[in-house]
Amino acid sequence: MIVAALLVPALVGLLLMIGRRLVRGRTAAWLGAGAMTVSLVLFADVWEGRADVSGEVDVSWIEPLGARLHLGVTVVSWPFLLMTALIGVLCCLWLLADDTSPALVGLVLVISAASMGVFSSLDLLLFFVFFELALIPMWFVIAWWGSSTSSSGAGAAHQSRFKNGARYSATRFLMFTVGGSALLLVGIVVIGLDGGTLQVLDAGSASLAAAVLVCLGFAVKTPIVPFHTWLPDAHSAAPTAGSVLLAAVFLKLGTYGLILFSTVLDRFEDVAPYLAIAGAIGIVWSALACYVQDDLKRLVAYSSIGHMGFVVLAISTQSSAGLAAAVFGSVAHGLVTGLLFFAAGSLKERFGTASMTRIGRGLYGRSPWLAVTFVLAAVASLGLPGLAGFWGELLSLRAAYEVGDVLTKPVAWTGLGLALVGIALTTAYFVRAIRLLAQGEPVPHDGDRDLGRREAVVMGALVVAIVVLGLVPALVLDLYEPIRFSVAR
Amino acid sequence: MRSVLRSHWLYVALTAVLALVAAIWAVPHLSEPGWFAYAPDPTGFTPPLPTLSPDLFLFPASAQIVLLAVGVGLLVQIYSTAYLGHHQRYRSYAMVIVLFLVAMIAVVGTTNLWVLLVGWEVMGLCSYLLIGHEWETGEARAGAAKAFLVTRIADLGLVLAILVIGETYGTYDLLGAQPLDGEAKNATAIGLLVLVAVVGKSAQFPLHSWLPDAMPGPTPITALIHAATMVAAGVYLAARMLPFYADSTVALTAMAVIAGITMLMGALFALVQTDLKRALAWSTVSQLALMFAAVAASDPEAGLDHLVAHGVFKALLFLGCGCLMHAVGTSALSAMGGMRRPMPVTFWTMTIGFAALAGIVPTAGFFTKDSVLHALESATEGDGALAGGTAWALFVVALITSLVTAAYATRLWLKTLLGPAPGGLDAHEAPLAMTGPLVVLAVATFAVSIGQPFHHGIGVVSTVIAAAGIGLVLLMWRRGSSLDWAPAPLAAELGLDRPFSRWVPRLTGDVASAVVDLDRDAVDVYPRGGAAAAALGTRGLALVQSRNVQRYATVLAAGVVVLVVVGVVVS
Amino acid sequence: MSLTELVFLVLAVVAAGSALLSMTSGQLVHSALWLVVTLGAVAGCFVLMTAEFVAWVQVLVYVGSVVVLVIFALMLTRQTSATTAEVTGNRWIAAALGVVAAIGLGATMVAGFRGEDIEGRRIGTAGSIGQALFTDWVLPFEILSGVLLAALIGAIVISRSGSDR
Amino acid sequence: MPLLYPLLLSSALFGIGLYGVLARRNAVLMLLGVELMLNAVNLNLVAFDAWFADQLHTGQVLTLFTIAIAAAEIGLGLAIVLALFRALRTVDVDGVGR
Repeated sequence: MIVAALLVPALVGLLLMIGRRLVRGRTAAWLGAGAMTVSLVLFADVWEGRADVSGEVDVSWIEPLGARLHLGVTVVSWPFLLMTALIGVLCCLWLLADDTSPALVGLVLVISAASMGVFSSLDLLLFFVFFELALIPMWFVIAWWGSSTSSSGAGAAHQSRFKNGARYSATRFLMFTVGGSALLLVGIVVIGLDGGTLQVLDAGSASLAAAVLVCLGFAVKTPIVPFHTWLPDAHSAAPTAGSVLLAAVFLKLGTYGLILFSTVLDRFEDVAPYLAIAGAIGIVWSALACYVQDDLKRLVAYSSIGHMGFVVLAISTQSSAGLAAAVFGSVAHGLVTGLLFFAAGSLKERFGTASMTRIGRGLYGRSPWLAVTFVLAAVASLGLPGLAGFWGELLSLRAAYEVGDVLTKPVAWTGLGLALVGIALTTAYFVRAIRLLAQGEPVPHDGDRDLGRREAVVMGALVVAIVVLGLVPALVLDLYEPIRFSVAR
Repeated sequence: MRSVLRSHWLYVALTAVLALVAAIWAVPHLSEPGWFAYAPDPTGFTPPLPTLSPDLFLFPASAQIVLLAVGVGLLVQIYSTAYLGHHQRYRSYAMVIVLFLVAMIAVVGTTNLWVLLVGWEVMGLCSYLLIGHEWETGEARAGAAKAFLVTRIADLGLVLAILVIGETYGTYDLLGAQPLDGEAKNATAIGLLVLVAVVGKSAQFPLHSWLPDAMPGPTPITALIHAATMVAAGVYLAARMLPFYADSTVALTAMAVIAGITMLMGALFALVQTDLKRALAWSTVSQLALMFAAVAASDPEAGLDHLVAHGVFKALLFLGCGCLMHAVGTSALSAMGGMRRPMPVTFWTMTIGFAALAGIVPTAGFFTKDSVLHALESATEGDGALAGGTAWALFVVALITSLVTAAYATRLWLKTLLGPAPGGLDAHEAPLAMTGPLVVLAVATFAVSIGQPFHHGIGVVSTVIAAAGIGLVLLMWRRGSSLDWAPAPLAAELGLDRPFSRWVPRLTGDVASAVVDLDRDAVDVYPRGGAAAAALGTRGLALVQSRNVQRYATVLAAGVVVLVVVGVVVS
Repeated sequence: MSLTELVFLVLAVVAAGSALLSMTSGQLVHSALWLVVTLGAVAGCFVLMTAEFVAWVQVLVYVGSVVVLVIFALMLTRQTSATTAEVTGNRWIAAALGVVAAIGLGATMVAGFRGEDIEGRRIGTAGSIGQALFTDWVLPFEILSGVLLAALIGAIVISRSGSDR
Repeated sequence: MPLLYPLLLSSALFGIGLYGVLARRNAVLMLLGVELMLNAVNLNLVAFDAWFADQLHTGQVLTLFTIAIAAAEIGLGLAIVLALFRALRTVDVDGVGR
């Protein structure tokens, strides 16, 4: 069942890429949405309960290395899988247009399938293979369908050497993440040698080097300050679907990886304090960076760093509340930031720019529903209770307050304090963004038009998901109630 | 037109249904005995993950507040059909009011701390949206942003307080988390954190400046949210949480000090305002401080009684202010005067409101303020958690505040309703939908006083003080004073707003710019350094890759020679 | 010191000296001619080491054909433009490498074979070599013929393909 | 006759040939350098053959083979040089790469 859920989107994606001249964009998008829906339904159906590994598939693969094709859905990965599949469906729906390139749909499908592969891998090498498989198509998505970012980005001088900014950003993204993956691979090798097995359920490593390498690798991916500078460039340059996938799914590869590997690494506790502090600093750092951004997509991208900071802080506590916080925070961030990027993408489609000053004020009056959606997404992102974004942050705070077994009180409470400052600053920059965009004397613009049906469906689905998760957090949290942190053991 | 009208009454009907349901639910609880006293139910000491189960539960005090909220809400909704019905964004406005009422009921009517928090923050969001209802104007935008930021940052205190409660008592349920006798743990921490939250929400010193700045919001909203209910919810929360920190002298003293500073400051600021709405806003700040003083004196019941009474008469005053603004088009005091003849209903109802504010028998304002003063006086005996000295200071400040309150109430009454009408003013009575709620509230101002306790000694003292304040102002007015006092420091509101309006934004902006620069120039050094190193390495390697066969051969030969030499030497 | 040794030393000096001249001469044709002298001297050395058949082959193949071929090639590839220096920039490195290689090899030889003598009993006549070649070495010999054939065809193909264009 | 004489001569020839291969710009002269090195090898083979008094004449037979292969090599090499010259009008080794 898992195999089918992974293969259907992957095969449809490959076929769309091969036969990109044979199908029209709209057909391709429908096909993609269908494939992702199949995958969503299958993953939803495969669930057998939180105590088991659901839908386990275990086939021998590379015997000499001890690597096996071992797939399965655990209590940690299930929410990630459902969120990824949902985002995949919505991305395909978003691409329902005549001018969509079928190859783009194909790439989206392949990326989604590879990411779901990461989430359902129970073999470290297989995890890595999927991890890399998700990376490369993203380069094409950003480089070929992206648009040049504003020149205020990092390395503007370097950028001029490239023909277009999107390719520069894409290459930057690739270099960073591949660098991280290289560290991760070495870490996996060390774990494999140390524990004698690559199976997540059996592996264990007492090596400090493995812990450091793996955490560094995921720190690039997540990203944790100071390895984050690729992210604003890549997110702002990518096309809308690409941004959404990057934010909603790609960053989760990092957080999920951290959760997964923290159960394997015995020396994670030595790294955890640094992770906690880096995550907490990231929350404040990114919030400050957001406060003066003009480009909306860059703002959302930076805000992602902050949310990931909460997740990393939670993971580093290694407590059950931390686990729930990490999973809930990741899933909620996927939905909320997905919505924000869809909204920013709609604005960019209309006005040709994501610059808030050039889009102009008074969107409440110019395109009310779009403005309301944006405000709702912003409010959810700043963690208003009752919306999905809140519970992850709250549980992170709680995990930090409780300190957990791994951290020391000074470290955890420093993280807590920084996180609180970050929440305050997050409110400040989103209020500023709402003030700059939604409110103010409207100046009519040619691009003014309210949500189309496609946009309304995609964003509406996310809004519903955000509100439902916000009002019934038990949907996810019940999975973790009595289970201790080391679920994968 | 008819459909528009119908759609207006649709929202009123919606609110009415909500109010009715809430009333059916709340009224039976009014007569139940007891204050926030319930049997402790200690459960396990690891708090569960948060859930949002409704856990509805009402105490008599909270039932009162539910009724106050839905009652004022319904009146405001009716009032708004006339006041804002023509507005193109009436629909969203009315819906947000309904949402606000639901949130308010959630805050008051639940024992689940998370539901309480959700309601608490949703109220803040509604306040933000409604202050910013006129988002075309810069004032409204700035006021909304400030209100939201200040309250939300203060709300972090509540989040932390809930976390601490969960850690301390092992549950996030207010009933389950009641401390056993004399076993309130972490009392000071919880108390101070709750204090941070309520100081923000109820606009107490030093986070007070957002409330006067919230006045660009529509006046009915000011009446509902920024006078009667939301800001008062801070008092409710402080009273509700009192069992958690009743033992903590630190928390109660901090609350008393804040209340003392705020009540006097608010009253003095109200005395010198030239704008009616802003004056009433400062008056609200001052009155809320009076309620906090009661809570700090360990008599939350008095505080909540005053909350209800204040909610009624302050809503009355703000709605009356809305009628005046409807008539003269501005809220500036200088544009008002001589309202008795053109606007009799507004005149008489507002007079009742001002009387209640000043604390004149037999309005509700008198009785509840009487209870508060009595509570403060009782606390001076020093057998509570509050030290005797602190209580004495607080009591004296409260008496002075009463004097100032009576004075500014009289001044506002004289300036807005009596006095010479400004030239060219063509005031006329507001429509029935607006005057109706005024009458209802005026009646309620008296009705609430039914059954209120009365304390002889304090009652006489406070009546004397109020009479003194009123008499003083009347005397000066008779003598021809313009009543426009504006000593520079008071008019500038002591510059207390400066940190929030200038320093913090500027500091944040500067730090943020620095961060962006650092992000570009400092953090990005290692990838760029890596790229430069790679380029350098490429250039070095390019030297070797000369496309010259002979050079390759030379290198090869040299390599062989070196290898042989090494081999020989090693062997 | 016997006469043989004396002659060998003279031949050795001639061979080494002419080789040096051949590799350093500025004139290309001179280089080829000095090479002839070297090869001839080496052939003389072969004779002195009782390998007369090899010596004749050396004279016939090398001096007779290879050098002629080289001279033809030199004449055919006479460059029209003024040639720059005949030696490349890394000649000092090359010289150093050559010296090191020679000294290294020489030192190894000295270390390994000092005091050994060639007795000169056996004579590598055409007969004895032929005997060896066609009995013990016949298979490599045949393979060698194949190699020569391949080289022949290859040379033809390479030099023809150029003129076709 | 001491064995060392031919061996030292061969070392010297080898060094000189190496120098030629590495230092001469002209491709033909590089080939000549290679020939010198091959001759050095030949000298060694013959010398050791004589020293060992080998019944199979291994050294001398191999020398013959070497000479044959050297002839083939120089033929091919010169053919390449000629083709190169026709294509590029130069036989300078360091000019070929540009």
